[in-house]
Amino acid sequence: MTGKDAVKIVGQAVIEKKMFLTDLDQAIGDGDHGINMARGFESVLQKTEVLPDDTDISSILKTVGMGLISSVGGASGPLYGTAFLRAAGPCKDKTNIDANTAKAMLDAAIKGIQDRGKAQKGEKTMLDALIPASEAFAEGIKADKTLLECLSSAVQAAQDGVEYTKTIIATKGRASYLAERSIGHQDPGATSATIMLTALYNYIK
Amino acid sequence: MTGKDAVKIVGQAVIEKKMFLTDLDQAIGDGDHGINMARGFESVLQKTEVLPDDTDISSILKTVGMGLISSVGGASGPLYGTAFLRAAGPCKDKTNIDANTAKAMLDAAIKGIQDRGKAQKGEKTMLDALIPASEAFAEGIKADKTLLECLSSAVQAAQDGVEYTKTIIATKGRASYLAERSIGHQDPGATSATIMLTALYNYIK
Amino acid sequence: MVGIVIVSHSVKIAEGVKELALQMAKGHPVFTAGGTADGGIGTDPIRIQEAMEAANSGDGVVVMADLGSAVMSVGLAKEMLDPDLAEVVKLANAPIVEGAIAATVEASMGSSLEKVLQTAHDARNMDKID
Amino acid sequence: MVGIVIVSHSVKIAEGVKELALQMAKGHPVFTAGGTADGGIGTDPIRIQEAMEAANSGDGVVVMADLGSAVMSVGLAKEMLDPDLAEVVKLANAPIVEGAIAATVEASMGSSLEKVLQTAHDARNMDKID
Ligand SMILES: Nc1ncnc2c1ncn2[C@@H]1O[C@H](COP(=O)(O)OP(=O)(O)O)[C@@H](O)[C@H]1O
Ligand SMILES: Nc1ncnc2c1ncn2[C@@H]1O[C@H](COP(=O)(O)OP(=O)(O)O)[C@@H](O)[C@H]1O
Ligand SMILES: [Mg+2]
Ligand SMILES: [Mg+2]
Ligand SMILES: [Mg+2]
Ligand SMILES: [Mg+2]
Repeated sequence: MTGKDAVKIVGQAVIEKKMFLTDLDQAIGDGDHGINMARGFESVLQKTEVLPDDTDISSILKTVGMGLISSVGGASGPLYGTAFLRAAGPCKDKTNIDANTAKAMLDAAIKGIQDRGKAQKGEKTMLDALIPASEAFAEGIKADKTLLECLSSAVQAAQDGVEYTKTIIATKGRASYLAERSIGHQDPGATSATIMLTALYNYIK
Repeated sequence: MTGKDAVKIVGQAVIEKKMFLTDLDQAIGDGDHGINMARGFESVLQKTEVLPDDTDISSILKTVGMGLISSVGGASGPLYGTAFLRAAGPCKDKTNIDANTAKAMLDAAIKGIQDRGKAQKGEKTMLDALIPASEAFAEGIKADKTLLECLSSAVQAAQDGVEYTKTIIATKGRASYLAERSIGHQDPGATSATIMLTALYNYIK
Repeated sequence: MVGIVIVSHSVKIAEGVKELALQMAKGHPVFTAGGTADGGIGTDPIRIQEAMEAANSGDGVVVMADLGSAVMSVGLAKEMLDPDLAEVVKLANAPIVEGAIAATVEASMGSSLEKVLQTAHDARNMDKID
Repeated sequence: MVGIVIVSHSVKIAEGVKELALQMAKGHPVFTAGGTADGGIGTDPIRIQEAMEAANSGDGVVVMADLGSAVMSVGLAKEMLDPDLAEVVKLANAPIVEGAIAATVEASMGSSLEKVLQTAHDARNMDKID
């Protein structure tokens, strides 16, 4: 289990869902989210592949962030790019990630997305998967759960968050142009965030 | 003395001043007023040349207006285009233009420019030549002057108007981007309007 | 559906705005009249008029323009239109890029002429804060 | 002189805005970052950062952006800049075409960063009434 492998698994999961994510974005955006994310992770995987196997997690996350930033092209580029760069902060110099560190990384990522995109919970964005995930993770820590158990609840909360995005109006991002017409559709970014969390969980499990 | 000839004289006068007008527009605009007007009148003269010599003045003016509209490209296109089209109104079915008709034509042209560009006197535009010209023309009529005398005072007033544009700030058109920095420069459009009036006067004289 | 006409001094801007607008509303009737008749920088009332006619499919047209002289060319083009059509061809008092994208998406949802015009106008208030 | 950077999802819009802005302010430092790294529709924080660096000649830079995700890419590009430069690189809260032209003319007159930014912002109020 290395950071490099984790990124590979997460990246491949996103690349596999390219069509699905693009179709979601077709309904309430410009139909490129899957294309953007697949292009981004293909570029990322090329960059991480050549890193030494024992590269520390923080450095890998920075590589992922910069890779996404320089290749995605859509809103998800600066958003996820910032998220990965910021997640690299709390795990700096750590070789083992415990539940508290993982939670701090998730929160740093969320904070980065909010600094970048100025969105709150309930605006039909990736935050509607990630913020509930973080909240569930926190519950897990409070109940003394393991990292894997915490991550499991986080994935469940993210999936619920994706379902919730179907019921609300987009007020940030391109989908906001559709106003009420965005209701009934799940948010592409919330979906890709959940795909990543799920892949990470399956990898660690 | 035909309408066709008058247009030719006026057009040639404008074409001759292509560089001068362009230089003026370089100082407070995008440096194309002479190019625009020369292109416009070259196209107009091609169109009027082929008209029968006895074409009535109203039809000729419509040809001039449409010619400018379809070839000038800058603000002066719709402005002068509308002016000529509207001037064709008061002289419809007239073979001889008396002072009152000429005044009505000038006023129709001014009204057209104002409908199009929403400018008033004092905004550093062609209107700062044309409105004083019309006022001087009206004075002439009141004093029972001949058409030629009225036109002579109108030309003088237009020239004074051009001088006046040097002292004011542009609040319409591209020169308005320069605000106070437009002071000290004469307005290209006021200049071209005066060139046309002057040429017409010299032709009739 | 309300048609959209993009009038810019620059052929590139007109084409670029169209490509961005269509990204969000594929296949919507968006027509451009960019640059002068001979391809230079400026506007061409004749091609604007043609674009207005082409964009109308019965529900009216919203026109986006970039600068003051484009606005004048639009006014003149409308004057040259059939008066019945001129009635339902409306210039948006809105920024060309931001307004065109919002208006095109709105129009593609089947909204009324008034609604599309309002949406374009509301794009004035779009905030850009990094 | 304050430099200008034009950030658009569309290469065509970025180039077109530059050509219109330069018409009124020949030779002014106007840099573009249009489209994605591979020439598609989108934005590229890396090229935005490069444009910001190129546009600065000591008096700061005003950045114009088209849509929300361009704004995010600008924010990120600024974060990647040398902090001293980032201090004087300002995103205008203004429409891209109308603001860029007004700002470029203002900058070409030697105005301050604040004045250029204000002029760009004021372009929000530009009326287009035919
Ligand atoms: N301001 C924002 N804050 C957080 N997430 C956002 C914001 N704007 C957009 N998003 C997310 O980005 C996703 C769209 O990404 P993508 O399609 O790649 O970019 P674009 O909209 O530029 O084409 C949306 O589904 C949403 O989750
Ligand atoms: N709103 C307006 N009303 C009247 N005249 C105007 C207006 N705007 C511009 N003009 C005139 O147009 C002239 C500039 O014409 P020109 O350079 O051919 O067009 P552009 O400004 O589009 O390049 C100005 O000098 C001014 O006299
Ligand atoms: Mg998208
Ligand atoms: Mg996109
Ligand atoms: Mg000019
Ligand atoms: Mg011009």
